[in-house]
Amino acid sequence: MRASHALPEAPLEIDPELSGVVREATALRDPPPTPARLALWVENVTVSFAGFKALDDITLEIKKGELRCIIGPNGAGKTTLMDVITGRTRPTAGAVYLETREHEISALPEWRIARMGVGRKFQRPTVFFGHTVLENLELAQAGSKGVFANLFGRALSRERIDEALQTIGLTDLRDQRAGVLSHGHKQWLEIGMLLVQDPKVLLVDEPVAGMSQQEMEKTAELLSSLAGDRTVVVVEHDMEFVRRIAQKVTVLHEGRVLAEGPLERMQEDPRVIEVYLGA
Amino acid sequence: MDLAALRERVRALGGSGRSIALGALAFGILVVVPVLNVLPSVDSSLHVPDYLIPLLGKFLCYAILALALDLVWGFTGILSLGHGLFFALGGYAMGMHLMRTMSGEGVYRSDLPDFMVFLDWKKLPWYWLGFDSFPFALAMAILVPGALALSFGFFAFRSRLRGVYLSIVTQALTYAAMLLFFQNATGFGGNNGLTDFKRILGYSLRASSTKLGLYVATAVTLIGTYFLCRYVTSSKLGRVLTAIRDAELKIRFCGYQTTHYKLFAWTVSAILAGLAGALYVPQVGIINPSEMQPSSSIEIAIWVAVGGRGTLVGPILGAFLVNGGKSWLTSSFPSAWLYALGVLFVVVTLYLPQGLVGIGEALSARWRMRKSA
Amino acid sequence: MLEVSDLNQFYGGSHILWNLALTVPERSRTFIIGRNGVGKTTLLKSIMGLLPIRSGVVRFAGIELGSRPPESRVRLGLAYVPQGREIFPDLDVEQNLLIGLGVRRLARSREQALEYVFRLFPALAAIRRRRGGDLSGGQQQQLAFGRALVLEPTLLILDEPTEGIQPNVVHELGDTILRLNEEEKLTVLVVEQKLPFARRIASRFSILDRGRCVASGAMSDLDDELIRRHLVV
Amino acid sequence: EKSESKGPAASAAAAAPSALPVRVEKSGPIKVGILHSLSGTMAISETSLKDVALMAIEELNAAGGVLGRKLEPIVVDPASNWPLFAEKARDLIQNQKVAVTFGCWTSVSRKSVLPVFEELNGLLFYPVQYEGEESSFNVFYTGAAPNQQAIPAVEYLMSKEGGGAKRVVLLGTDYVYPRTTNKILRYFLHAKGITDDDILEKYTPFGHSDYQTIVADMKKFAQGKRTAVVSTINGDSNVPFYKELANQGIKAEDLPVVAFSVGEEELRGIDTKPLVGHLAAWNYFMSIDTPENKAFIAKWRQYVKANSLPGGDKRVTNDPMEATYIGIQMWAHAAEQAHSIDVDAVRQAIGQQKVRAPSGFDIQMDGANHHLHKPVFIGEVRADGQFKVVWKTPGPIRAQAWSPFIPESSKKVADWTFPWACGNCTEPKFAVVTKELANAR
Amino acid sequence: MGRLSARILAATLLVAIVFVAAPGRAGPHGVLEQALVDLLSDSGDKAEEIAGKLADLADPNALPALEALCDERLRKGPDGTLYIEGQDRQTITYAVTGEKATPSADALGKVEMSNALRRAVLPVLAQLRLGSPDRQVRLAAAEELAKRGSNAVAPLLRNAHDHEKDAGVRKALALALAQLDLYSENRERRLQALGVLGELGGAEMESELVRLTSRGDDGRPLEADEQVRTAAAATLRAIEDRARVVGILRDVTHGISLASVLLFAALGLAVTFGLMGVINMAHGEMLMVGAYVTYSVEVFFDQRLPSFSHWYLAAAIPIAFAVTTLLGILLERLVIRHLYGRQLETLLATWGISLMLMQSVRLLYGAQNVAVSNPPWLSGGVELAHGWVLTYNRLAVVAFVVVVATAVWSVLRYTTLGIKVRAVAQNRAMAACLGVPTARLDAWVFGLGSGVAGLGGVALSQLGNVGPELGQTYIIDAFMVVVLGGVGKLAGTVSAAVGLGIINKLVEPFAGAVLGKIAILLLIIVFIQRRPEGLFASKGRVEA
Ligand SMILES: Nc1ncnc2c1ncn2[C@@H]1O[C@H](COP(=O)(O)OP(=O)(O)OP(=O)(O)O)[C@@H](O)[C@H]1O
Ligand SMILES: Nc1ncnc2c1ncn2[C@@H]1O[C@H](COP(=O)(O)OP(=O)(O)OP(=O)(O)O)[C@@H](O)[C@H]1O
Ligand SMILES: [Mg+2]
Ligand SMILES: [Mg+2]
Repeated sequence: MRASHALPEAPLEIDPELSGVVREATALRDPPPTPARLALWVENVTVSFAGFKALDDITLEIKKGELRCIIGPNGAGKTTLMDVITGRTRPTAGAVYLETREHEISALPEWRIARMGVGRKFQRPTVFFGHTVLENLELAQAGSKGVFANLFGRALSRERIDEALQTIGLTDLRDQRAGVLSHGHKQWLEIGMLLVQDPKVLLVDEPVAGMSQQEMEKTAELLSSLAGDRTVVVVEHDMEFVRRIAQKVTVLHEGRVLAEGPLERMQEDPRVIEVYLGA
Repeated sequence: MDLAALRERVRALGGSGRSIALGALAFGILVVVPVLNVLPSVDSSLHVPDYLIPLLGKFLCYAILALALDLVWGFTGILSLGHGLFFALGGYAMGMHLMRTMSGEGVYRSDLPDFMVFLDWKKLPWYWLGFDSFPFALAMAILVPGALALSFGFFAFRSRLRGVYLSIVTQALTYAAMLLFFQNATGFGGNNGLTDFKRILGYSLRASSTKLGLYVATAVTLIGTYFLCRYVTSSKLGRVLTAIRDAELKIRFCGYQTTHYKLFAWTVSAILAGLAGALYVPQVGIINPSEMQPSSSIEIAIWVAVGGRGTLVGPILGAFLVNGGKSWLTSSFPSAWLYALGVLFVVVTLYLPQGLVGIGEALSARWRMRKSA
Repeated sequence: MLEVSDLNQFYGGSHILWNLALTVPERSRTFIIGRNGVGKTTLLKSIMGLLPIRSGVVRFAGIELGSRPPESRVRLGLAYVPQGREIFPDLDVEQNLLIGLGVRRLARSREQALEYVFRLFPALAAIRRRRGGDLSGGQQQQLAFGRALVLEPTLLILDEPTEGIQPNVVHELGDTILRLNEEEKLTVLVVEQKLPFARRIASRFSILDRGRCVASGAMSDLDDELIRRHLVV
Repeated sequence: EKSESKGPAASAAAAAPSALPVRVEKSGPIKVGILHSLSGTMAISETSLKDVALMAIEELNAAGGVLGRKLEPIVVDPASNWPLFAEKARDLIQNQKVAVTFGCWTSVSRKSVLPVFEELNGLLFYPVQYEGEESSFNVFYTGAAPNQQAIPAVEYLMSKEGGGAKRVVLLGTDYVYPRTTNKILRYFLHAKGITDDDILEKYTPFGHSDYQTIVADMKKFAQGKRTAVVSTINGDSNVPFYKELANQGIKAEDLPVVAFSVGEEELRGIDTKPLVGHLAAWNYFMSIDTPENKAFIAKWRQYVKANSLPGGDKRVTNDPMEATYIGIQMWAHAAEQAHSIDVDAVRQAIGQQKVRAPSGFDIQMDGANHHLHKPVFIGEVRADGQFKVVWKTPGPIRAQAWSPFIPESSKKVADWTFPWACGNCTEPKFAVVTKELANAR
Repeated sequence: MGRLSARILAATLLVAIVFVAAPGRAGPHGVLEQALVDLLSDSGDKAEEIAGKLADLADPNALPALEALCDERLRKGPDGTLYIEGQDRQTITYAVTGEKATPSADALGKVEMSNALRRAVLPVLAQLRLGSPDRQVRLAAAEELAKRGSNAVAPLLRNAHDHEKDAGVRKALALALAQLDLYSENRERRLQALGVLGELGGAEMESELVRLTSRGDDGRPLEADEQVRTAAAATLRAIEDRARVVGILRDVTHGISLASVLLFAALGLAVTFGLMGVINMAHGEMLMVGAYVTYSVEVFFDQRLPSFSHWYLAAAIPIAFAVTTLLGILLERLVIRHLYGRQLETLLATWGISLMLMQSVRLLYGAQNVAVSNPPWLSGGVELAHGWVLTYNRLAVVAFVVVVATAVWSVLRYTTLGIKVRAVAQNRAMAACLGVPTARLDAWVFGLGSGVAGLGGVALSQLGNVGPELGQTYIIDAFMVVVLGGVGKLAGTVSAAVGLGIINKLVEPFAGAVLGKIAILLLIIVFIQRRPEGLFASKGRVEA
């Protein structure tokens, strides 16, 4: 029965109802040799909502281990881009690849993409209100996510979790119900969940919103340290923060890539100044 | 062993105080009642009269049913308004068996059930075959609701049906089934349903010993169900279920295939409901489509809500209180009982947000305070 | 304008605000700063009447607010931009804006109000028919701000207003606050974590730490010592 | 004291008076169970049966009770919930230890309590017309069997003064009573030479409230030949049905509708002016002009006033109420004659009982098949919500528990007297025994 | 002296006159009265032939008597003499002579009508009325004779038809005539009749036409005449075609009517549940209360204002609205308000409330249904085509629901009320922070919803039964409609109701009521599978 799909040892096969899409997607472009070192790339993705194009034929390549900042005006499409990558929004056109051309993920369900190693922090902090900080982390923790595995499975070891608690500084709030945390703490908790989930690609949407200067700095360090063996994509409006972490910056505007390059260049770029940074 | 694991254990036990209370309750249901029914002389004040046994048995069935619903509603956030259907299906499976075992004793002295003779059906319809055997019937009582739930749930959850929309669909389902079963042509005895059973496993249903046996069987099942639900909800799976209830999207981003989880809870719940139905029929002696009425499914939700949603004791208490109240009031205040029941519901919602278990929690909290002070 | 004296606030058992005192002078731009979870939002909620205060006094323009419901406080001239926007997802941008219209029975007509907001946030004008829930974070933030201004308040309460807004708009937002404060004699009470912004806009500051107001004064008096002591994690 | 029937050998014969003898108190008031739904869908019909039962008991008590002991009514509310019926029945017999129970309306409720009464050897008086095909040792049926209501009604419709119908619409709510009755009627109509294509059989779900299509279809079907409608529509659905009928301009003289579940009580809920001329077949009508009936109605009116029952002077009497009333009196007589309220004794004694019924006839209980001999009346609806009797049987006719028109049941005999002692046998139970006895000698 | 004798003379004269005037059984009217008396005394089986006699007399004097008989104004004296009680229920006249008579109404026995009698009398009456100056009367008469004409009346009809001016009546007469001529020996007539039937006829003669066109067991056609056969076939086809079209139209109108009922059942709920999010199980009881208010108003009118009793509905509408609105506000204030943010608990509380409301009604009005009659102006209907009747009460309900729905819609659309309610439902605290007086608003809106439900009750009381269970019969459908349409979408509710209604009625004719209902339910299930947020889903970003 379908439930068995959820068993841990079950291979990453595709939902029957989706396989068609995938096959066709892979058939279309008979693979040119997979560009090595690429963790993730987006090809001519368009997302339109009732005529309005949130993403407009956007193409984007992110190398393994890279730490990429995406900036851009409000409504430029940054979050939508992340929605597309994580399978929350289906692109109207285009494709998204994870590591190899074989993994066209734009049509996969969220949970499968997540299992393939894509983790995400939402723009507005989202945690499990009913559960304690600890349980939130446990739920996010890497490990088998199948029904029966979790029915009979033993509790996993807690080092990583305690470690994470340390990092996000919520150790003494570990038994608080997440619902009652303050905004900033929720932000941290979600970052923590991202850590324990241990993904290959981290998509982080506005991590430092509502954080103080020092916390911002701390977050910057954290993310930079993660980059390298993991790939990190950050969306942020806090230029200070961006300056601290950025290797390469992509500027989105009205669903298109306006400019791409090191931050300094971007900051000179008149168009960027015009639509985003301001005088 | 480390703190967290220990905390888990404690949560599983639901606090030692409560677990003692539970143990007592279980003991009372499973041992005390039967003993008091059998041992003391009929006139002694301790005697549990015979007519109470099937009654209590019925309540136990309702309790199982309530637990089943709570598993999907309280813990997974799926309010089913169609659990009456699964209950009834289980009931019919058992009813069909009981009908088959008394072939030749019906009013028409025929091998077929009376209503078939009357509709001058010459042979048993295919879906009645096999019900002569008790194991088969029991299996059906579990499989039919389970299979229905599985297939229905698969489509419903795959198309991301949630909240009231799901509730209404389940309601439509049971409603349609009721109309279908109403029809004589469907082959389940029309609205009279199946009744006038004679014996189960060869034991006369009239013998008080049989009744007691059924009662004990039900009690055991209830306790089993309780432990099953407790295991499920206190396992990590249980936590995922509650997470689905609170933030389904997020949990999917954590890599959980929520459809499978829901499907699991949903199917298990349906199976439990079916089991409850199967135990219910021989004790009340009739199964008919009225069990599938939308209103009776809503009532199940009412029991759960009264007792306390999202807890394991709550539904049991709720089922007992509401139905017990109903049985008592309809005899004692035949014309005013609806007021009493109505007031009960309103009061519970207003003053006991977490249902009856809320009282217990409040008390234990105060007790703890006093102890700490 | 607004006076809070020995305010105590609890969530269930836990004591969040401790005899907190705060004064917001007429036409001042008072900024509240403090680490995460020290109770800033809680304080604002208490002022708005979203949380019944356990003890203490909140006085606005001389009127004791006591246990008035939020709506009556709004009628007195308070307006609130909450943390996390709290946009009505199923209402479109325009409807979100119009909810507060006419609450205070002031001059502005429907058109004027909209026109006023859209002048401040041109981005919104383009998407006036879009569902609030569909907006991007920043768009929502702007909407929330505009929504509060429709009320034509005398005291505007902002909880981390710059959150998620693009830099140039943040800058304009600052200018707007200054202008409103100048021209329309609007008093503003802002919770803000971003010091640069605070430095640019604020006239006064108060620092919250573990539910107490530990320091306050003119913005110029905010020195690194204070910051180190109360803001560094 | 516990049941002797343990293990597989347990005999489940319907007529086992042995099973669990319930000990009825020997002194003090005699408890009488009243098992009618006071809430839920059936309350609409059953409530007044509860009332009339209480009235009858009050009357008996006023006359000194039974065997010099007062009767104490035990009213319970099974709330139109069938399993609850069974539960309440058990409660009444085993817990309250009632001597007799009056109750039930729907067949399913009766079927639900039947096993309980047989198991505990209780005594039930069932006051409503029903589909027959049943005869229980522990039940006395004071309502009409099909041959005491349905068959005569259809005969009348086919007669000259009845309109000489050549076509029949069988319209009912989709449950057992209508299905069964219509089945019997179909056999009957065949016997009368009406072919299947002159019979239209239609069913609606419970609580159906939209009869536009059906009435239109009836109209269409009625074209060309004299047609009559036999309605077994149940309870609440009647009002929308008749409203639709009236407004679509169907006149009784063109397309008469005869109903088996519509009496004075139901007409109270309908505006009858447009329905004048439609028919109902019962064993009693409130409009029957006999001194007994006058007295009965007066008593009822008085009782309603005295207890200020809801509805006040709008309250009416109807057939099931009369049946209840007869049943209670009959039981009382039997008990008096048997000098006991013991179930078996009363059952023995009740065979010969006669009661002068409000309908003006001497109604007798058939000791053999436990049904009443009843007269049949056919009435046309009058503008005032009463019925004008247009036809009646010369005298009471015997009930046929098993319809002779249904092949399987035509062979069956319901006879609880020796040597049959069986409700559904094709040969006497004790014939064998007697033969053996004969041989032995 | 002379004066005295004069007076005596006068007196005797007077007496004499009276004597002469007093009609005995003998005299010109004897036969007629005898026939009437026979007719009435007859048990029913000979009624028709007696009536036949009566018809043969064709005595116009019989007319008033028969008319009186039909609306039960005919009275019978102890000596068997027949009198007529005037419309005013005051004047008494002799049945046959029409002269004033002395005895008072209550001294005379009623003459009760019965179907047998009606069947016998109506055709006679119709014959006599064929000559009536009133168009309506002639039309009715013609239609009556079409139903129950005997060959005897054929000449009469033909005569009337030839002299008839009014087109409508001519048609009716022609039709009636055709039905008789179809059986005549005269082939021309038959063909003519077939022509007429093909043009105007409905299903009346279908069976006869079928007979004409079909073959017997011996394989030979039942109708010898070739020409007639073909004509009959054509006619039959024409009639059937007409019937098919009419059938569809009829089903659609039925569907619309059913839709109006569903909509009325759901409208209030669309407000209390759809907009406010209260799972309002007591909604059905609001309908019920509305219906019972209607009943009470009717009773009041019948007792206190009998002269206006036909207009009780006009009064019932506002009163029902007021009562249910207040009841709603009361509930909101006492119970619901404590449950905001705990949506599911509202299910429990309102369920309890509904139980109490039902029982209250039982105790107040009794468990039995109560009769709410259609006022005369809502009774009956128009027959647009053969077998296609639009009944006035249903037309009225459709109109009423349109009015109410538009009213509700425009209130929500053109005042800020609509968005305010939705804002409160979506985020109570924030709405308060924007100055929305949440508490008062909730009360009013819940009141509104209940009030609309009350109006629904008024409407339903005109179609169905009024009893304590009324609410229960509609609540399920109500929820289905609201949810199917998409919670919080008034337009959705409307279209769901219309859709369900019409589909239901299109399915019913061949699936039957029961299977039809099942089909509808399955349809709903499948449909919601396809559109998990209802018809008018507001799709967009889902909150994480
Ligand atoms: N479901 C939807 N329907 C219509 N428009 C949408 C929908 N979802 C997003 N949009 C629009 O698409 C654009 C991109 O939104 P997105 O959230 O990606 O912006 P963003 O770059 O994240 O902005 P911000 O920096 O403020 O978060 C916005 O204009 C938003 O209004
Ligand atoms: N509903 C609640 N129940 C219990 N405790 C709460 C609740 N809401 C907040 N708290 C606690 O109150 C404290 C203050 O919360 P608050 O939101 O005011 O902090 P804050 O100063 O706004 O932090 P941030 O800068 O992150 O927004 C936090 O420790 C939080 O855990
Ligand atoms: Mg964004
Ligand atoms: Mg905050």
